[in-house]
Amino acid sequence: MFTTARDLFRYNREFRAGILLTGFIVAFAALSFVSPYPPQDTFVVPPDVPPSIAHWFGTTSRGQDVFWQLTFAIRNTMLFGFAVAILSRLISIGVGMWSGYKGGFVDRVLMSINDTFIVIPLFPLLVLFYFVMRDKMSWPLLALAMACLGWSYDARLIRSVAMSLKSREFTQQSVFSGMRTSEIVLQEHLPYVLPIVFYTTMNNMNWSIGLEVTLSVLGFTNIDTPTIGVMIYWANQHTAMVAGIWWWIFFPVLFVVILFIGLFLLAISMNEYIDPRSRLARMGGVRG
Amino acid sequence: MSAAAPTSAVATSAVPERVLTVRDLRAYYRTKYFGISREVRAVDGVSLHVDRNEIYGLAGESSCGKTTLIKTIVRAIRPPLDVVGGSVTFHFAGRDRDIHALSERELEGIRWRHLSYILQGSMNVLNPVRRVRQSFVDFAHRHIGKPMPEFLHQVESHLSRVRLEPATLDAYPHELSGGMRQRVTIALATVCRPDFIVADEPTTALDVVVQKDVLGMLREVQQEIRSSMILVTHDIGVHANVTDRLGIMYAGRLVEEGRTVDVIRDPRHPYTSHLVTSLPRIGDVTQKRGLDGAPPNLAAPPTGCRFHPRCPLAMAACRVEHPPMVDVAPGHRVACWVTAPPDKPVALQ
Amino acid sequence: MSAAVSPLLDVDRVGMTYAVGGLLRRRGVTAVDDVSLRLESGSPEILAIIGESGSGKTTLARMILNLAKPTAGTIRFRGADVIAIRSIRQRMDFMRQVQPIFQNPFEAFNPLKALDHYLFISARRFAGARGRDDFEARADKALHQVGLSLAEVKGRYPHELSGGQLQRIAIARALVSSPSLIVADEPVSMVDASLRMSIVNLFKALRDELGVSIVYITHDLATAYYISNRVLIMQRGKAVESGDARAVLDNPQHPYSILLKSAVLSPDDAGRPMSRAGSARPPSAHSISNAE
Amino acid sequence: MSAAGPSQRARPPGGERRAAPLGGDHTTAYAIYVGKRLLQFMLVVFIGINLAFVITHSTPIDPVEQTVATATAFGSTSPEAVEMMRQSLRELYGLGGSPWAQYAVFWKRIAVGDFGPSLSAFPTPVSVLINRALPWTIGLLTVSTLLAWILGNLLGGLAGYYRDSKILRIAGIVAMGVHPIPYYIVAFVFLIVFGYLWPVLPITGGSQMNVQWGWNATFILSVLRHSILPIISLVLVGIGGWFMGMRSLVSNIVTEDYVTYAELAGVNRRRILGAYVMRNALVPQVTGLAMSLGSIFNGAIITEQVFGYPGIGTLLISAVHTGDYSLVIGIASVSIIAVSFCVLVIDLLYPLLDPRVKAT
Repeated sequence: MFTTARDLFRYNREFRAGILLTGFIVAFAALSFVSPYPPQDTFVVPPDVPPSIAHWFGTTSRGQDVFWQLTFAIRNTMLFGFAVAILSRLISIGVGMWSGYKGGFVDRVLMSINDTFIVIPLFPLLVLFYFVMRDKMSWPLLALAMACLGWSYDARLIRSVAMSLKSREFTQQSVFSGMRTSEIVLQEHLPYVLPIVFYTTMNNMNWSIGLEVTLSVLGFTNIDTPTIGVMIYWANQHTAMVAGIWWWIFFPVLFVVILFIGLFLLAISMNEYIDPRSRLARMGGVRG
Repeated sequence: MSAAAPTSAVATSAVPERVLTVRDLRAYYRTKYFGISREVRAVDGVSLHVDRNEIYGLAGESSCGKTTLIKTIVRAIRPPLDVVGGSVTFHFAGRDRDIHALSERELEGIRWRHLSYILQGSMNVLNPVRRVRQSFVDFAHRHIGKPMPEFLHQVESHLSRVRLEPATLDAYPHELSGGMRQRVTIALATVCRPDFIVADEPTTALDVVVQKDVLGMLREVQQEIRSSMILVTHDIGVHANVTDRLGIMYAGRLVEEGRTVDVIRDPRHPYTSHLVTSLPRIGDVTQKRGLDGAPPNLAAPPTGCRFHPRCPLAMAACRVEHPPMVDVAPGHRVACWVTAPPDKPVALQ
Repeated sequence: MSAAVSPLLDVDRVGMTYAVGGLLRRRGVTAVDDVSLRLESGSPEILAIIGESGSGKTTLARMILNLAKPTAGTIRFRGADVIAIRSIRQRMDFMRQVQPIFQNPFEAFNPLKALDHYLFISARRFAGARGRDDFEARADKALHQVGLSLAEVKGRYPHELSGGQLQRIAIARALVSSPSLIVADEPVSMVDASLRMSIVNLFKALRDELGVSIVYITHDLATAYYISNRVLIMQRGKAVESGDARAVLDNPQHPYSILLKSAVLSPDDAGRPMSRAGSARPPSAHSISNAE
Repeated sequence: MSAAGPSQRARPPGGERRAAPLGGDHTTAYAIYVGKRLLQFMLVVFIGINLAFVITHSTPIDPVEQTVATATAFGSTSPEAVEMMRQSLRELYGLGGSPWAQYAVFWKRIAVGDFGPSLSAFPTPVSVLINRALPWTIGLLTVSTLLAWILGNLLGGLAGYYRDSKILRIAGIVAMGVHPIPYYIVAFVFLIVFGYLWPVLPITGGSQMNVQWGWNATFILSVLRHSILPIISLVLVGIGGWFMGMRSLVSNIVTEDYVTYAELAGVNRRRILGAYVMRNALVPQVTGLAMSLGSIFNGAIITEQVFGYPGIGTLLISAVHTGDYSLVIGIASVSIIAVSFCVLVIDLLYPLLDPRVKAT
């Protein structure tokens, strides 16, 4: 596993750029553990100070240091995105593999349900969810709700990989070599499924972080724990733009954009692997 | 034992008109994957010619370079394929034209007017989302130039040559069977009555019964429009029934060439003789022998004659230098130090 | 039963009908219709099933290999009903004795795994091998039966070898469990002509020296004539003619068999005008040899 | 010529045509395809509305209590009035009676399209509010989606076919750079740029405040000016996805047999790009459009909110802030039905592009 990552890093441009960008954000988020100011406290520093030596990213109208506040915001946003992605993977891999391998009636039923979740617009439903939950809304609950709604697109991708694997001749050869189904899935098919799972996980993180930012900015989430969206929400509440405190909004937007592009580059770097033909070409398998 | 040269029923003109001349052609695949650059010598010095109204068969196994050769002949070059040397000259409308020297416009002018192509009868040779008529209009209308109704009428009468109804033009490719699709392709390739047709494994994807039927039609149409043709297939049986002359390719080079009946009845190159004798036939149960070893890796081909690692007659010279093509009988050439040494004088009939 | 010991394989009036079409337009397409064949256990033989694409020969092979359940008739292997196999143990027992060979050697091996991986697993599961050197010994023995050795194969990947070699390794893998029946679905159609005969001779050797019976599925009459004891010709799901290979193929009776034989393009036709009405032009004689 | 023996497929020799006459085969196949798509449409609406119902009725908080609490927060009102309000609210929200009764009421309302009066804009009914806002959203959605889809496919197709052109490569990098950024951030950046740094375009509202409604030139002109920013921001985000999808599709299709065959026939490259490559690449892109309409709809209503565009997005957010229960449910239901209807329309157009649609 490690060697493929090393190869990827050396030869795959998108992967290298993606790792660098995302790595930078993760390192920045890690700084939150050494932050001198606890995240919830306000008015610990003089408010509305533009970026300076003392406060690199300046301070907010609520007397918080933007730099350290941002470390917490990025960390929480990434954790949230990661949680939603992992939760939704369980459903999309389950549905995708089951309907891909089983085929027939199961496949038809699962896929028609799956297609409905693809078509249904999720934002109004999430807003409805917040509306009825109001202050009972907590981050884990929101993560669960988004995971239950955001798995369908990826399930279809995973299903197509599973279906093509099932019909490959080497799968039959493995069956007649005495391998049990679990062994076949783990040893023979996993190398083909992993790239698609990684690709969809990165995309799902982008999707869930995007939605989190949107909901938080509108105030539809628990606005006490700092996340990127919540920071922008408070900046809007204090009409930061009109008051000329541009840094309160500029740095969160900049960092989350870097995160999006980093995750996106990681996702498309997998494209070359989802199509086994190019992997064979890379292994020098080009027949004369 | 070469069959007595039958007197030809067709009055041959003094010198048969040579439509295609290929001289010492070289085309390599140059690829660079993760820092390792590889050069695969798919076509490494091939010379051949095809006369008017003659079908030249090209046989050889997988990765022997026959498909690359015809891609280079029709200039269907796409990286990583690269033409390294030699020339391909066609004789169209009275003028000799080196296809690799033509401009894009000139090339577009001769494609399908003088030079057409029949692809392997795979599933999607024709545009899957358009009706068959559209292919005829796109490929041939600009050359035939008549007003549309008249052009379509000519196409319909041409279709009847391959026993297809005019309604076939309204069908979508997925509605036709494999045999019908291949007959449409033949009609398409011959509607402009081109001087030269290249057929790449035209019947390999078809069943035996349909294959014989389609080959018969291909031969019929070819004779009617007196065009020359190169027919590429690994199936010696197809060559025996269709082609006039036959070239055997091995690892990027021609190893034997001559009239089909001579090459099959009296093979001189050890590889050809193995190929022909090892084929099972109905009614013959004598023990057949497989060739040991494997086709050479064209990225690092063996030195000298590339067949020497698998050749039962191999001797010292074979490992050092490529054997030249030598005439062993009228129109029958072989590249082998053992069976066709260049110094032995050949009695010219 | 009359025979002292039950037949190796008894396919009795087997049929397969697929349901095709969406919910509204369901119609059954019959792929195999009332086919019977029998292989005795005492005398190993090669039975060739000949037919064009769509004749149902591959569906029949899949049913014999218990990869598809027939919708009619029964299939018995050594007296036991193949369709009734349920438990893992029964299935493993069946697979130890009945092994498949696939058509496309390049597709039969996972391109991302080394070739010896399949040999070792078969050794472990079917030949009761324990420990690494036991696997290697068992694999080496099987590879020698096909003219190869473990040294040539160990650690190599499928794209490094030719079609012929890959097909030999596939046969070796099947031999690891010393099966009594091999079902080969068009095993040589993707292999180069020059290597084809070595594989076909290999099948003859399996029958003569190892006593393995082989169901050989093909559309190529010539190889069927060369190696099989008996043939069964199928057309659109039905068995139209069967019997001793030489007798049937030398002078077929059923019109379809006659048509199939006449459609075979043999190398010996060179020089003779094609048997079709449109006679081939006699080869153009060249007055002057064109020495190049 | 001796009649060709029965060919390999179950078909009479000679004519070798499929049994059903060509024309007949098409209409039945298409009718069945439409039937299946209608079934799918109903399934989507059924599951969507059920989701909305489950979310609203499984919450610990009772919306009636919440509304009563906000209403009685200012000043004291007599307990009977509070009880009477609670009673009428319960009936108004359709929360009276057993869950099954509520379920029936819920569906009846959607079927009739009447969600009761809106609380925040009492007594105007919810459906009136929605009908006033929906056209704005539909307009914005269709214009920006079509623009993004057409431009994205065109540029992506060209970039896939002419791989060495510099401009297309740069366009690709820009499109890919913007694509992952969510709608809200891009709209927000546009708001800041055109709001503060270079105030040239109107940054809020659907049209000039004082302009009189109606089909007169000034009104239409100001509507267009006001919609420029939302449309640009939506197009910029959407175009990347179509660009990359089309480029990878085209780079695969270019290696297909029917393209190489057309090139061998000397058909000129523009015709090959148009009739052979793009035409075949569009088929999956149409399915892609149908599948991504849900997320594009999300983007539209979010972008509306940033620019204060009077669509159902702004309506939804203000409804949440004012705690207007039936308006929120109304908008959620209408959104589901509207989007799935648009998807149905696209699905029905699909067979016109791809003749291979068979009743499988």
